[in-house]
Amino acid sequence: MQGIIEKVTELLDNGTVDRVLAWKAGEFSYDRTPAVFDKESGLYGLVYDSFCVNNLSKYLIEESKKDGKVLVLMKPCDSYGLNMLIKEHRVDREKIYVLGVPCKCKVSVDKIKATGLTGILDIVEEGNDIKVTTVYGDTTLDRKDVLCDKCMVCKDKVVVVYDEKIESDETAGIEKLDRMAEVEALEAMTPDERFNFWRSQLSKCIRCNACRNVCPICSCTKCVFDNDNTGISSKANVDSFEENMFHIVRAYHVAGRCTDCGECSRVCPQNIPLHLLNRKFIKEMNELYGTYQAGTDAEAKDPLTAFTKEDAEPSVIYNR
Amino acid sequence: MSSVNNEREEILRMSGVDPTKCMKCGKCSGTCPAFDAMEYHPHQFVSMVNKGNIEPLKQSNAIWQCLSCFACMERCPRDVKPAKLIEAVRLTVIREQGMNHLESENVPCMLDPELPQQAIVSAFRKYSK
Amino acid sequence: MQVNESSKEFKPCIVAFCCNWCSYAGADLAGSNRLSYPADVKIIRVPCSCRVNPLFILRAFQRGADGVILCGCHPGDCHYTTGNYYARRRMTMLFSMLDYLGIEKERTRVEWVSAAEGAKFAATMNDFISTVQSLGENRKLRDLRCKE
Amino acid sequence: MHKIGVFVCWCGSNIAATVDVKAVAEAASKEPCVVYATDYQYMCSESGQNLIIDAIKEHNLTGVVICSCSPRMHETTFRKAAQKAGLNPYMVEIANIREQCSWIHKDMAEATAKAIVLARAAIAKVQLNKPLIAGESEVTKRCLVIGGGIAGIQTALDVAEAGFPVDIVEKKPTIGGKMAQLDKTFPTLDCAACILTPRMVEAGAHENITLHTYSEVEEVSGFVGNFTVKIRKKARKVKMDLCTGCGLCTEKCPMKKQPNEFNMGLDKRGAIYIPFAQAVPKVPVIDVEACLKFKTGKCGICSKVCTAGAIDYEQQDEIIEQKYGAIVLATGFDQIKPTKFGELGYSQYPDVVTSLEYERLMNAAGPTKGHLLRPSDGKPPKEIVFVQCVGSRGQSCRDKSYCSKVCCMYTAKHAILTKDHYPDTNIHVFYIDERTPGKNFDEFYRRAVEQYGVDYIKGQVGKVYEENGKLMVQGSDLLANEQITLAADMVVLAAAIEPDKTARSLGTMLTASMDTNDFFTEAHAKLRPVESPTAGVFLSGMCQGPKDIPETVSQAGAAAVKVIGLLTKDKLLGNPCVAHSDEMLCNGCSQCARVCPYGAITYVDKEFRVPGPKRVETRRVAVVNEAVCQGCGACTVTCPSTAMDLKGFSNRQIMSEVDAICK
Repeated sequence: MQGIIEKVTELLDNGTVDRVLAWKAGEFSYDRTPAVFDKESGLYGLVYDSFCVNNLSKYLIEESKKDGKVLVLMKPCDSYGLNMLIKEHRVDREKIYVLGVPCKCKVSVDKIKATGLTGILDIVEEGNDIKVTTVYGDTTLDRKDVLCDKCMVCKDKVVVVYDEKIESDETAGIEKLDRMAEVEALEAMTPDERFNFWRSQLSKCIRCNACRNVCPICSCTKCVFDNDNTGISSKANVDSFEENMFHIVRAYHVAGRCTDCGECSRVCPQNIPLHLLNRKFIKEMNELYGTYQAGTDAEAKDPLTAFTKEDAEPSVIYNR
Repeated sequence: MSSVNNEREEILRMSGVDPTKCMKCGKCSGTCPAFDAMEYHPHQFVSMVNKGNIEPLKQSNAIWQCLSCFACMERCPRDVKPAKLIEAVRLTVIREQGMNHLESENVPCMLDPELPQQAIVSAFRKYSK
Repeated sequence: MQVNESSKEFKPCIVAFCCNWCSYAGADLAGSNRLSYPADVKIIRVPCSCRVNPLFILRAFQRGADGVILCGCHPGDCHYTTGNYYARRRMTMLFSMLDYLGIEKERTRVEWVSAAEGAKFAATMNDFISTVQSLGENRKLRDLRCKE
Repeated sequence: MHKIGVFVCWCGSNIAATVDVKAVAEAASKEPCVVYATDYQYMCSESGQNLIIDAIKEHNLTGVVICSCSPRMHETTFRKAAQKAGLNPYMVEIANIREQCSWIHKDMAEATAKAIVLARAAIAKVQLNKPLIAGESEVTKRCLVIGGGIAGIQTALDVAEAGFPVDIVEKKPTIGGKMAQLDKTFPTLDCAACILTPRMVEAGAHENITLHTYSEVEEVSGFVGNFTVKIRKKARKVKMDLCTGCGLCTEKCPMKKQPNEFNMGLDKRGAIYIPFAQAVPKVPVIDVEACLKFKTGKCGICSKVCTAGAIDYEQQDEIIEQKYGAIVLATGFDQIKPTKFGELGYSQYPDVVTSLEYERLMNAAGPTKGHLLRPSDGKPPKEIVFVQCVGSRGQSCRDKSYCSKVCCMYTAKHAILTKDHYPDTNIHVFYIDERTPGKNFDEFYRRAVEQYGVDYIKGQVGKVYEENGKLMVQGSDLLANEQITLAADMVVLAAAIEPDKTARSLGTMLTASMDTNDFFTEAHAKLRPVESPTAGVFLSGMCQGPKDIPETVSQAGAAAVKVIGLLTKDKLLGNPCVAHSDEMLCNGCSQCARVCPYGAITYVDKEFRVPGPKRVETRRVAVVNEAVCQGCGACTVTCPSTAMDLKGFSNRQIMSEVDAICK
């Protein structure tokens, strides 16, 4: 953290960058919200710790349109999203200074609350302990037990695109879960069970568009669902079909491009496991077209804009 | 008939060879240094296993005469790997006999500085299951 | 069972997307040869199988289609050289997703039918219809407002 | 508000016998926007068309739906009729109620109901149709042929004869290509030079043909009818206009130590050289890598002996720019050097040669003046072993997966020619399959066996090694189930052929697609074999796939006909059903360009006003080149924001059809 502040200060002072996109402390001590700092505002409030969950890459679309150069703190898993934005020309790489920062998996405040704690006043991280102060007293939780779901299946701890990076050998010391286990569990169900599962999940959707807005890939100038000329525009789910439609189309549009950053599920106020849709596509493409991780680089063709003459026929699906 | 087929499938599974890839050019047999000592030659292994005609191969001396030098594999333009097939037939025989003729712990005392490395590896291939 | 009895009577609504160069011509050939298949199939002409957006298929189901089939040139024969290769991947992914959501996967299909394969076109349609008939009416992915 | 007319055709009894046409017209008339609906016996007849024309005029129709036979049959007919009536031809939609309805259904009620649905779908679609105007582009009446071998020469001559100017770009100092290196040609055994050189001379002298030898294509832009090409004319250091081709300079050059490419390196040439006696143009070129003048600044003998004063050491590369309407790829092939086949000893033993080297050894103008002498000691070989399929038909990294096609025949040719000149030579041929599908081909091969007694051995060679001054060739004789070893004086390898190495970069420049072997892909394997998928680019000769001389020449002629057909047109009328990008929606993400098989999509940075006081924003947006786009629609599905849409088959149009059918 101190190293980061020093580096950022140095780059801001020597004029390499004009602004800094990072996180700042919010209303509560454990709230972290993306924020832009500049020379004028100073770095007051800039923070990087285990509560800085947000993927900052998407903010760069707007930030890189502005004059001057913006420094961004880039966690490993978010850097894949940045690579996709570079690949798709959604950001101006020239105007971005990427400072890679280490990540030892993020802590989920929701999970802390889910342990039953209420009246939380403060949460402090000390090594592997998460110390929670509540109006009822103090509790210490093991960090491993309250990590974000997406961190439990972390892809990698390597920042894939950066100008400079700060290393750390700290790890969360957890055993990673099988990323596809949840998808496989669903696949093992009967079609009717799956249908009921997804109906029960998707019917919760309130079309707040949080999943769309947080997604670094879902960055269309104008979304098809907001565009009256597409014939499928809709602002709210009128019936079950539209609930399905929105999420199928969204998953399809990011298929092959989704980096599996898990932000969609994290921000969903209705706790719909949206990442399971994206992951299904990832699993299927990996199995049928060879392993591919979107965002590893800014050049490779994604599976849906590529083909081989020997590709599987669509009938593989119904021959299963 | 079905057991013959099973044997064919088993040998193909063990060897990882797809005999249908063979274009019958004969380069394997043209290359083979043990050709004259083998009554069935590398290209015959490919076609006979493909046809399920495996018993004569199992009875043959050829499986023991093969040097497992892998020249046929190296040269095969279609990547068929005849040597792997021969080895798989040999292993089938060894497994049926249920015997290891060579234990690794007995090897050091048999070593002779003159012995080519390949012969040792080859001996392992032939005499242990 | 009531469902089984009525399945014979059940007239499914089938949308068939056919590429202009091969499959639409194949359908024409089926017609020229008087090879019949049920009238439940309605063909929409598209320039290439790669023109078919998954949206169209979802839309068809929304509006009450019971089955959707996409026909294109055989891989390697695409008029535009590569279109059906893209279509093949796209449809594989869409079908996989529909299956994952619990929609009967048999309601969707991709078949490669050349301009010379009139008989295959008719046979394919007959086969597809009987599959969809045995599944009955599509209820899972449908906007109930669209059909009275 | 549209005014739509619906015309239901009886097609005699073809439709009317199974479909109640009156009921269809009646039902159609109740559809929204339909102001006129009628039926008629034969809509495609002149009176039927007049009926349509009159109705368009009388009712001021803005859209027309014809319920008739397949659009593949009469869409053009009806579009033309609409145009006569002053309606945009793309405001016509066809409901196919014959092939896809009346002909396949027997029950009248069922067929009628389906016909009504099909009519409804067409009516729904036509309401979203927009008048389309096919783009026109000028055609530059000039053709570029890349490659000056027999393929390029033939195409150039045919196009030039039709009256169009043609430029040939050849990277070597002379045209002629591989055929010039051949001795005789199968199966007639006429001399390659005797039949080729007149063609070369003709091409060199033709008033419509410009030769750019020792030149390469540097850059290509534009599209069908309108290519702009930059050609680098490499400095020969010899002035073409002054040189008389006397050859004195090449004789006097002191640096005669360079491997002679034309003779496959089997003899030497000078630093200033003419590749071969019949070269066109017969102008020498200085190999600056080898020339003393360029290496040390001394010498200059060639300049001194040249009475014409043609030597110009200061000459620089020149870049010329030219516009073309059509481009023909005739980049040809090379024979692989079988150096990766260590077991065959090509790199090790001088008497193991490739067939092209053998060709030069047989040739009267070759390094041995036509006497068959082996390279190692210059003695005539008595035992020669030919090995076929070296590097062809394989799957390993050193092999080509395809059959090189010409080797069986030229090996038979070599065998026959050798036996003809030296009857006491013994010839053995190791073969896998003898492939002779061609006119008089098998007869030719049989002659080698029956008349000349060539020993054909079914099997492959495992290794070649030297013993007592002989090349020992160990291989299998599969029919005898034996391993045999032959003692040979020479071994000739029928090494695989491969496309010219420069083809790949040309392919990229021209967006002409290639297969995994770097052969150019044809627009359609069966129906458009001489066209590349990129409009205006044509294929001639080996660059498309292995072929022999007659095949090459016929393909070259076919390519020429396609070129002539294109250049004869003054203007190209595009297909207006092409992709179009809505720049307000485009994200500039490049996904569409990744799937476009034609390279029709480019991106530009464009300024847009955005909300806020005088703010502008630069965005990258896709632009479709309508002359290049063929309208497949691959891009439309890839575009997540539906900025990319296809005219004539728009998202909305197709969805309206879906809606109408599913109603």
